[in-house]
Amino acid sequence: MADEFILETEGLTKEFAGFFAVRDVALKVRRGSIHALIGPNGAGKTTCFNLLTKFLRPSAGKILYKGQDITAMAPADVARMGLVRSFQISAVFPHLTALENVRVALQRQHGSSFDFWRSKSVLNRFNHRALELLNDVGLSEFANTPAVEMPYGRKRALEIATTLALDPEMMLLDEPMAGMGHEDIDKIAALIKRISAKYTILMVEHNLSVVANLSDIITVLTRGQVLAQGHYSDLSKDERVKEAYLGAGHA
Amino acid sequence: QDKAVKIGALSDQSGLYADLGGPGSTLAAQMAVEDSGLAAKGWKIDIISGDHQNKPDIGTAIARQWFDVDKVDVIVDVPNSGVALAVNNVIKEKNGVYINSGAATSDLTNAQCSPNTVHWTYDTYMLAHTTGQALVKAGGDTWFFLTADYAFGAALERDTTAVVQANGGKVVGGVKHPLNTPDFSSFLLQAQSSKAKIIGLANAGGDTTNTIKQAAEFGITKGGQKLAALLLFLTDIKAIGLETAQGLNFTETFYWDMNDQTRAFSKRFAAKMKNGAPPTMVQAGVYAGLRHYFKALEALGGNPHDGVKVVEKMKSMPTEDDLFGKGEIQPNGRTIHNAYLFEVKKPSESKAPWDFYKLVGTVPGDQAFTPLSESKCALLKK
Amino acid sequence: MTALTDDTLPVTARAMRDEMIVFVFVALALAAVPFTGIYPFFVMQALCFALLACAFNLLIGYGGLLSFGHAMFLGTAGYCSAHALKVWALPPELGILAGVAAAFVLSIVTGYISIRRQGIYFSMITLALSQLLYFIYLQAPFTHGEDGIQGIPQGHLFGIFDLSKPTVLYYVVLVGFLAGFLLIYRIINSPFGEVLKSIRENEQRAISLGYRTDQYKLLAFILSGTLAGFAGSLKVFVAQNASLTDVHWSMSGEVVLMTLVGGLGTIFGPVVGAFVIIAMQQYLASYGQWVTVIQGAIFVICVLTFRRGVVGEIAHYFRRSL
Amino acid sequence: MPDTAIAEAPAKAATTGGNILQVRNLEAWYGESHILHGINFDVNAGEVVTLLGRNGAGKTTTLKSIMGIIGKRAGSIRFNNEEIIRATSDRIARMGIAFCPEERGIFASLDVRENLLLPPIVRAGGLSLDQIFELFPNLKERLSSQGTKLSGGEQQMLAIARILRTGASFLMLDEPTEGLAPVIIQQIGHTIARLKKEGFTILLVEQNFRFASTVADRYYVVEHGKIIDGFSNAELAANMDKLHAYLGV
Amino acid sequence: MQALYAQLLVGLINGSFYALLSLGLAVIFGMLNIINFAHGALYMMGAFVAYFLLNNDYLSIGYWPALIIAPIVVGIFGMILERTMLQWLTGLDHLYGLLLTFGLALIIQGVFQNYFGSSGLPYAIPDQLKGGMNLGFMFLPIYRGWVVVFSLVVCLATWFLIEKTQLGAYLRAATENPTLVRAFGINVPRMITLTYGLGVGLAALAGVLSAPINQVRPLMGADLIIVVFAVVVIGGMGSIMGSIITGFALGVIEGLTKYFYPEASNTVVFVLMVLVLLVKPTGLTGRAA
Ligand SMILES: Nc1ncnc2c1ncn2[C@@H]1O[C@H](COP(=O)(O)OP(=O)(O)OP(=O)(O)O)[C@@H](O)[C@H]1O
Ligand SMILES: Nc1ncnc2c1ncn2[C@@H]1O[C@H](COP(=O)(O)OP(=O)(O)OP(=O)(O)O)[C@@H](O)[C@H]1O
Ligand SMILES: [Mg+2]
Ligand SMILES: [Mg+2]
Repeated sequence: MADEFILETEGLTKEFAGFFAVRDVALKVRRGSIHALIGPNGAGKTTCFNLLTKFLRPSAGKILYKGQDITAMAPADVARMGLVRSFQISAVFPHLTALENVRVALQRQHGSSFDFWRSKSVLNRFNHRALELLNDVGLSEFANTPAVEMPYGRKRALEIATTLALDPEMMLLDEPMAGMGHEDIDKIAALIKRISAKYTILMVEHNLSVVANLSDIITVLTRGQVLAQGHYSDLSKDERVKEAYLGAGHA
Repeated sequence: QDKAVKIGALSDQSGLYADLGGPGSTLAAQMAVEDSGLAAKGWKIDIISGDHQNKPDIGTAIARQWFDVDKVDVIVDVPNSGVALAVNNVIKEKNGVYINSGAATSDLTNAQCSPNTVHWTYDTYMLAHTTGQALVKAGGDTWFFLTADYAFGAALERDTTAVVQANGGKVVGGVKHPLNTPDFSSFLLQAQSSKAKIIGLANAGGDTTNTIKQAAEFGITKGGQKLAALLLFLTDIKAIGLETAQGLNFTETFYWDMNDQTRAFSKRFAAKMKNGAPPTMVQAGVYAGLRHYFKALEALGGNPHDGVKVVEKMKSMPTEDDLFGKGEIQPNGRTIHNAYLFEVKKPSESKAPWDFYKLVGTVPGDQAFTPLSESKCALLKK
Repeated sequence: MTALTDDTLPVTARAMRDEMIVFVFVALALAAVPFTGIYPFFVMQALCFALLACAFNLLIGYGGLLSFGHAMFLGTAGYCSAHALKVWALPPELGILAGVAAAFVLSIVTGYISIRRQGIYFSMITLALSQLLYFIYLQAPFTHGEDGIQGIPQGHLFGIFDLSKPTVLYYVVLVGFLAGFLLIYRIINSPFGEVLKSIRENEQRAISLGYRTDQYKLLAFILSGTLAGFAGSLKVFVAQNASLTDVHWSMSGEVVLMTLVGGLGTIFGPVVGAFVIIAMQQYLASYGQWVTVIQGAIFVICVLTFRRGVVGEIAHYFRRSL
Repeated sequence: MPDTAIAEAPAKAATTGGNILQVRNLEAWYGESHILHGINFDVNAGEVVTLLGRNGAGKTTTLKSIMGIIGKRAGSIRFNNEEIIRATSDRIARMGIAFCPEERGIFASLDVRENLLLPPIVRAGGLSLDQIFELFPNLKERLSSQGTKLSGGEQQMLAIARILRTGASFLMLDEPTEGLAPVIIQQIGHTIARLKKEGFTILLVEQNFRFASTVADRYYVVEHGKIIDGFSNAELAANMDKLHAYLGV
Repeated sequence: MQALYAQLLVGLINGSFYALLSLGLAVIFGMLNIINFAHGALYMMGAFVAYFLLNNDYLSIGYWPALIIAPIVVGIFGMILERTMLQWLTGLDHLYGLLLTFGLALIIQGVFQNYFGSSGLPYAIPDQLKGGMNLGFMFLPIYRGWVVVFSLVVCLATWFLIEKTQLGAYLRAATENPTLVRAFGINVPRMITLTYGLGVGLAALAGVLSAPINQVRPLMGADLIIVVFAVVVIGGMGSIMGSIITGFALGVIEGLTKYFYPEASNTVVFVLMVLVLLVKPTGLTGRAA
């Protein structure tokens, strides 16, 4: 059972001063799948992510990751277990170059992060892998550009590269395509598809074509609760989903 | 014969003590040089001044540099006990001469005494003894202390307590307040409810002036209790204003309006001060101390650079000047001269801008200062 | 792709080479001081403050943590060294060790309390802690309150070097400073330094990458505090006293000023800044009452026109990191 | 090819209403880096004009330049026949231009209500609060919550809503549909259509081409800080291939 | 027990100074993001302006006009500072504002010290407020009673202005993103200048109020500034109500400490600060830093 589902929640609930952002959510993410979380704005998707990665403390409920109860763990420790997220508002290290951004992630995994007495040239051994990762997301030409100077879409790509550098077992992507041009969207979609062979992916996305093409299974949230779950083809016919999320005119 | 002397006037030029020492002390030193008439006798005397900013390490750095680079022979003034003691060590190490006028700590002539040091104007022992004794004798036999919570305040309180008790008085209570407290009302209320006849202020500077001002506000002086400021300067009275300060008792060793000589000097002095202020006792001490130093140099005839020798000479000669009158320097470096108990005049009694004090008593130097038998100075054991 | 690898290296390598050249130059210039007629005590004092400012800079410039209480490490180490030397009569090397150890312990405790606070609150909690310590030292008997510990014996380092000889003392202080400086330089350019920088840039992201950022910040705080303590211990030998000045908040403020005047987050900036400020205090001392006005004016001018600090401006002009 | 497009675009445009915005040879810099290299286009009163272009082409920079919030600009921007390239942004706003930035600019220290009421009314004719809540019901529910505690999409709604109140008749929306659910996007489409009917002029920047095509009258394509093409909605079908090439779809 | 009441009342009086001063500081921090180190110096200037207005050598028009004139004069001075210097720091780290104002404080204090020495000038309590009332448990100087009431009124008025009017919303928004607020049509630079003037004026007002109680000294503000910082931090940086409440509360707590354990009365504010920040990382009512 733990093998089949990498992540499970039971009765997950988050209340903000009387307002239930997430209410009694039971989510099961199958290992190796691309699982999409969709829902209207304010449905509680980001909050869910924050709960799963421990950036918020649940008001109630339980989170199981690889069969282990992680409800009470600290965010950094969850990340260390291989459950890594990206942010809805892009999160990079602005004054580090793209290469350094990725290297920071590689470094964490391979130790030596506390070594204050060694030269940072020991980090050069990560350059190769970092460049590979940058290449994967189409950023090789930006390797030496400080992240702050990169266009928005590229920053998103960089964030994904950084996340991949951790070699996580499961990635949580919060609107990875937001603000990207079509070109990049296609690139990143292809990338996600490719990496999903290795990782489990839970993502939030409003771009329906991406959701439709990529995801194995979709959970629809509204008002903090699960409205429906299934494949895109089924859901797109579901009247409740149409009304709450897709909109009337949706074909 | 080497007749070149360099004087370093080291003071607080911009902080809390700038008014009682500061530029006025430098001026006093200049006047001492002029009045000594040594220049006419072939001596070449220079003065440099420095600002220790009330920081011991800046003070020592300046002192050290003065000796090493500027070849200073004598350092004068140095208010602020912490700085004064720090500088004391440097001067001893460099074998200079130290004529301290501004610092209150009696350690300079006790535990930390040095063969290079003369402590001129006043110290905590003297302050405690004269004021305490005089007030108890005048009937103020119950005391409450408002004490600044650091070594200086503690020493003042301890010494005064001893004097009060020795004279048959009683200490009914006290409260320690932190340094630089802007508001004393809490403490004053406690003093008030103690019903002590005398409220002894074992603090200094802004703390003292604020206590006095606020005591008036809370009707403490009107209620019959008397304030005894253990350390107070002329400039403080100016700041408080006579209206508030009237009736206050305290001790100084110099006041500009004592006699013709002091008045004459003060007039000359005030004319050169930016705000027309007469000298404080600290500034007067700088002047008098240097005049005595020059006398010693003249007696030596030259070669003023061996500090111990010069100080020995100073100690061997009785002191006498226009400002402090007759006195002597004891082997521990303590200058002995008269101390005066003053009371602050009522506004109606004051006739001139700086006419503040009424003399109520004189304590001869040998009763005012630490008797040699009580001194902890190692120099005395030889 | 391999071409790119080769491209990336020279950038850092060049920066490091520049920095090393400047370092050697500075070290040689400092070593020559006793032969130039420059007053060595002034330079020694400045070196102690320079080390303090460098330690402070490690925290703010590379960790993004503005400590407003760094004087507490300087002062604590100073008091402990002074006490060890004077009362326990320990030899200089153990005296220094005592001071550094005290700063180390203090930095663990204060770091543990303060490190979890963000931005301005971090600054304020460090300020509060140092003020607490100030009042404790004001009253603790062993510090001798406002008189301070005076007349500290300098002794013989390792039983050989007579520290009461100014030249010997000078070189000892210089070696101490250079060692501290190189250590800081290494920390900045270490794997740990990289993580520190990324935490400064975006802490949330660093957490999500699995870094327990509090631990890194704490380590940075401890390193910085301990090195500041080392500066305090060295200073005891120079000034031969330990006083409340060194734990007062205005000293913490002065360190900030030094670092800023020299250039925040630059390697040599704090050193230059320390020299500028100390020189200013020394040479302005003869201007008496105007000293604070002049000082104030200099700060205003610095902030308005020289914001990168002396070194920062130079580095910016030559487009180099220094 | 691009040059003729630039030359023709204004001519074609002059059909609807009066010419309200005229941008000529607009250049802009971020610090040292030169971003816009001579932008030329016009907007007529009552139109919806969409700027298309790849990431980093300079669309946002164009809007910001019009709003007067880019440090260094050159060229000419005329709004209602008044030159505004030298004007400060508060003056520009008071002339009736409102801007909804792509990063939304919701204020953390203000609650939702305060955020909504923040921009001062510059003239009559803006939407009333009731009308706004009708458009964005989410906001009504969360009125007293802190601005930045809203979900990403809710923040976007708030950012649009607050400029609708001001009565400015010239709206510049920078990627207003980013991060919004399809239902809401449809709503925004309807809103834009309605605003247009009520006489608002709208300059839109969009990545979501599908959405843009439902509301826009005309398009300009921005690339490397220049306008390289322009066409009307009617010509859209004919230009589809070109457009795909521009945008890399 | 009576003594305790007295201490509480006395604490409240002191608290009103803390409140007024920290209020100005909070306004300036909250709205301009500047940690105004010159606050103490400007407070001192307020007291000095009052002194000039009272003193025969200068204008001799007394205390009451000073309550209005001093804040205006000092406020205008502050606005000039803002226009000529602080303005150039918008968008930079807190540190620069702090340093600039620190430098300004040094200059202002230095100049005053040069002309007026450091020991201070006398300032008499206005005739109408002389004397005191016997409250049974203590003798309350009327002037102190007036200070409490007056500063409470000023504090609440300021709070209302900033938190409850549209102006306040503009100010807070402009702190976060001045460019955008300006793009909404608000003349942000002018508003900021006026705000600084307001904050500084509050400091000057506190200065006038304190002149009859404390010495009018060039360094009167320098001694106070750190404690006032602490108040602002405990209250939560930039929170108006936070600093008002903390100001008064701190006065009372300090008063009680002075009674029960006077040695700690200087330290108590910092102990409090550490404790509060440990429990509530952004102060009692603070928003995120
Ligand atoms: N810290 C918080 N305090 C109060 N309310 C919050 C907080 N965080 C989120 N909310 C509220 O909870 C609800 C869910 O927010 P969440 O960010 O999870 O939405 P979302 O599904 O990610 O939406 P979007 O697609 O717009 O990003 C929203 O109504 C939001 O206003
Ligand atoms: N603050 C800045 N400093 C320096 N360069 C910047 C800055 N903001 C944007 N740029 C650069 O200016 C160029 C144009 O940016 P702009 O934001 O106008 O693009 P855009 O067309 O809006 O793209 P997107 O679709 O990603 O929003 C980009 O190359 C970008 O990297
Ligand atoms: Mg979201
Ligand atoms: Mg854009």
